[in-house]
Amino acid sequence: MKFLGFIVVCLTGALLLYGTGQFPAWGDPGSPASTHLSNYYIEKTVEQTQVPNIVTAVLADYRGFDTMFETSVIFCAGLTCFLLLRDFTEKKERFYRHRPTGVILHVKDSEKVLKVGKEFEHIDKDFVPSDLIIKTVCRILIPFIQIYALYVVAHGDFSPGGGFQGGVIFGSSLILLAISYDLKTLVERIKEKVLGIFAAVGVLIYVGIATICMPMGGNFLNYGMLAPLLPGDPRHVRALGMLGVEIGVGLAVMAVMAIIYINIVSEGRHDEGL
Amino acid sequence: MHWPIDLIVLTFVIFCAIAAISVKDLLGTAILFGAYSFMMCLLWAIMGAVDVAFTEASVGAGVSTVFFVAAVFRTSRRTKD
Amino acid sequence: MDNYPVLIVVTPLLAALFAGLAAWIEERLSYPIALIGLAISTFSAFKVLMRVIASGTIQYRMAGWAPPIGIEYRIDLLNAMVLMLVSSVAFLNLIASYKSVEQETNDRAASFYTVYLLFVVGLLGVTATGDLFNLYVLIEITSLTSYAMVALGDRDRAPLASLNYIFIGVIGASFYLLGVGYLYMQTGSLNMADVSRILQSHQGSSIVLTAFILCMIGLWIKMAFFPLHVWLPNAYSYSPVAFSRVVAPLMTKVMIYIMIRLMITVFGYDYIFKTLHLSSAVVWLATIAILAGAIMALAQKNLKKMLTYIIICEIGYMVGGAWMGNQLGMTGAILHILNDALMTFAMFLAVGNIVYKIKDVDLSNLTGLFGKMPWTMAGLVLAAFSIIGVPPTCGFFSKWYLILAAFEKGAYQFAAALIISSLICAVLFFRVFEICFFNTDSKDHEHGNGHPQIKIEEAPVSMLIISGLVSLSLIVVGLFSGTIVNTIILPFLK
Amino acid sequence: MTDLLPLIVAKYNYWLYVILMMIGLYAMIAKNNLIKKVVGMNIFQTAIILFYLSIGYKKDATLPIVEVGHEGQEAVVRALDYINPLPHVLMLTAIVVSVATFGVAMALAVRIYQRYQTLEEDELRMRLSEE
Repeated sequence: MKFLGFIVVCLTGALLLYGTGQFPAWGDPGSPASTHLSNYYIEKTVEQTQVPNIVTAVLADYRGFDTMFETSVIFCAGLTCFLLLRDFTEKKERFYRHRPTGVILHVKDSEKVLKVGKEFEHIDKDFVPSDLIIKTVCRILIPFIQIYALYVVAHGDFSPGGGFQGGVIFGSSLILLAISYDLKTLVERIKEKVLGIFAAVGVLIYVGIATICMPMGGNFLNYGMLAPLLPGDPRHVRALGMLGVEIGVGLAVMAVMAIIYINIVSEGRHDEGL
Repeated sequence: MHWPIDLIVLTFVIFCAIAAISVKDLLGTAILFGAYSFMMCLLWAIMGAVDVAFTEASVGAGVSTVFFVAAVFRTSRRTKD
Repeated sequence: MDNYPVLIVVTPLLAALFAGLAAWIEERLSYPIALIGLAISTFSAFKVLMRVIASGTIQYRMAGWAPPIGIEYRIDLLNAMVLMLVSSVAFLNLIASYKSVEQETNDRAASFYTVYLLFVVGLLGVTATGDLFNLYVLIEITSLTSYAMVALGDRDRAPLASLNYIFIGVIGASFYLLGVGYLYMQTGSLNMADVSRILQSHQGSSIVLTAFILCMIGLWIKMAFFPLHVWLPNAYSYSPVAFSRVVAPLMTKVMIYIMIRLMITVFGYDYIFKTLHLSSAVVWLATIAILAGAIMALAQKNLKKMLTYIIICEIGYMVGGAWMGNQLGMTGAILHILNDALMTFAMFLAVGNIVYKIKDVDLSNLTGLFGKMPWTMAGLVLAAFSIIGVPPTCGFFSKWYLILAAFEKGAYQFAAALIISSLICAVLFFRVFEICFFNTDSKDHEHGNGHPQIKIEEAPVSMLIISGLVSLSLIVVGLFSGTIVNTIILPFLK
Repeated sequence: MTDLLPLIVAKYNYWLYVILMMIGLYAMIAKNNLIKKVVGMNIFQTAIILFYLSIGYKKDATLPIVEVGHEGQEAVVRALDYINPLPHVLMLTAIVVSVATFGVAMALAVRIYQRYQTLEEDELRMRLSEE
């Protein structure tokens, strides 16, 4: 296998090097890639869409159709992880900790579930007493991360960022909660059902905004047709359409990141994690 | 773009890539892989692709590494090569 | 202005999302939602096909931007035919799948339908699009959903088969993406028609040659062309039946459609056959693929696995036909996309019915099936005749075009391989029939006196009706193949 | 030699993308551990992203974010001043696809480990042939 791999790699490398020979000079402003389409985008974007960040404009408007399917890819990844790993069977082996004394109860092969409350708490198999410093720092940090994520989503039109990045950052704030406390804290705060619905609704917002344009008289995804539905300056309607779409992307990505993490780290049982 | 910076970062990228696939501990691979992604993100930021660099910083160096560590946590660190 | 072209793709996507929501709220709703989505999609595909036949190519601009700036759907006769094929096969399969999905995926049926619909969305989008990068994104949707589906199959072996499929699938898709990058570097555009126009003046460039090789290798990996086929048999035979029934006929055929699309629309006949002279080399490769597929099929002991190797053999036919470099060959290849999809579908429907009753389809378990499942076996026999190429069925006509093309070009080895592989298929299927027909259970022989009562245990009616319908369509399409060639394929190739 | 050096320096991004791509491909084909293969897959995909972004780079140009004044007054935008935004858009999509594939691959690895208690390919093959 190693030898075969080596030969395949060398052949590919040789092909690519052969192709590199006639590349245009590095960073040449006159190369075909930088003259044909890109000039149109650079010069017309602000005029046509009122969005200064050209990347966002091209992503969500000119090539919005790609981005719609990109969001579907993410949704599909979340769904796949759920389908592959989710295991609804309850584990027979459970661990409880008596809060006042710190005594740990190990329950084997029992259908009986102890009532968790003031006296007892559920714990993981490898119990580590939660670290006060980490907990406190994370508790302060998480809201700020989330606000930053919202900022990234909302400000995607003017600065680097957008729905996808914002969604990932929001999702990682949830993951941070799961790591610094424990997985159960996260699963109790945000139910699996909510995450699943968020993922579908996020993509649905995107496809829905795109579909509404058709009965309004335009082509699919043509945000310009949404003007009668939206308040404000009709010139900004494309920017508003993009914002709506980005919110959908952010919602879907946030939910999917959390779903993937929860399922991988607990092998689909949603009980204990990192 | 300043080419010495570019060259240094590129060298680091290749170093991290080779190290990530040859280290004999999967947790080490996870960390080196995160470093690789971060170096890549720096490189793209230098090249002016801020949006892509932003995404790579949050995805490649952030969430991917977490998924990786989670998967290693649920499987094993052992690797033969 | 009507929106039928985009409705073909968007309704299944919307249906997938609603089915995904329904999975959390009311699980029983997801099946009707999926059914409605695919029905609208099939109807739109039919409308589009009729309009394209009547008045030529349709262009649809996404978001209203003119082609090289935005993404466009450009639907000509070839697209329209493949779209109709994909949507109707997916729709019919969904009707037939209700029972077997319930049986195989127990409590996750709703999520199964969501993934299934997304897979169909990917295939439809790949077919309709006129943009090179959009094609990549949609290929990724189909791939990701098929990884998921494969992994849902056989509990023990499917995850490993799926992971290997991921590795090879990613290499294939990335090679294609890299090829698009090279094209973009040379032309600065991503729209197929625009790229093709600019490429006219760059025929000798090494960048274009590299792009061409990378795209073709990527697609060959995706379609499991012979030396690159290793992922296919395991992935297809371990996946759930409801899925293998739709992936086996459609996935490879759509990839072949993309190859033909790139050859004709993007790079152009002249570049491939006059500048590069690759034709005879690829026809030789296809010849080897046909023979290798047929011989490997002989060695299999499992019905499903045997069929997957026959698929590999059929891919050789189509690649060889497309690369023959003459009109007859291309006609044969395009007609074979339609015919092969239909006959593989008919075959897998019959196999699905058998799997529904008998879990394990090792050849030794199939004894006495003619008695137990007469209707299913009738469908199987028709499909098998079509794959072998017996005259009134459709398989015969496309093979006929391919052989004629081989003679016209002088590629006698290809014609010989075609005939040999047909003979091997005949041997294979008659072996299956023999097992199913003659070797009835030994218990019945021991009782011996008079006629042992064989209980008929057929699959559910919904599965039987679809299976019978598709099997009959093999003959209908065969009888009308002259019409199909004259109204769709020849005008397209002109 | 005097000609070669400027050539190498002028296109070093392209050379290095080829090297990264080869590293990734080699890891995917030749490595024995499944997770190592996934890492190789990711390196392979990022190498392609590097290639695309290298196409889009323009000398003496700035980030593709137009500086606009206040409402209504739009300055003239010169295409030469901004880096080509199209490859960035395409690669955002590619990154998303790669993270999706990565997640699914990791989930599958966990699933395989649950069943076979190993991630080494040769051991897996041995277990499969035993059964």
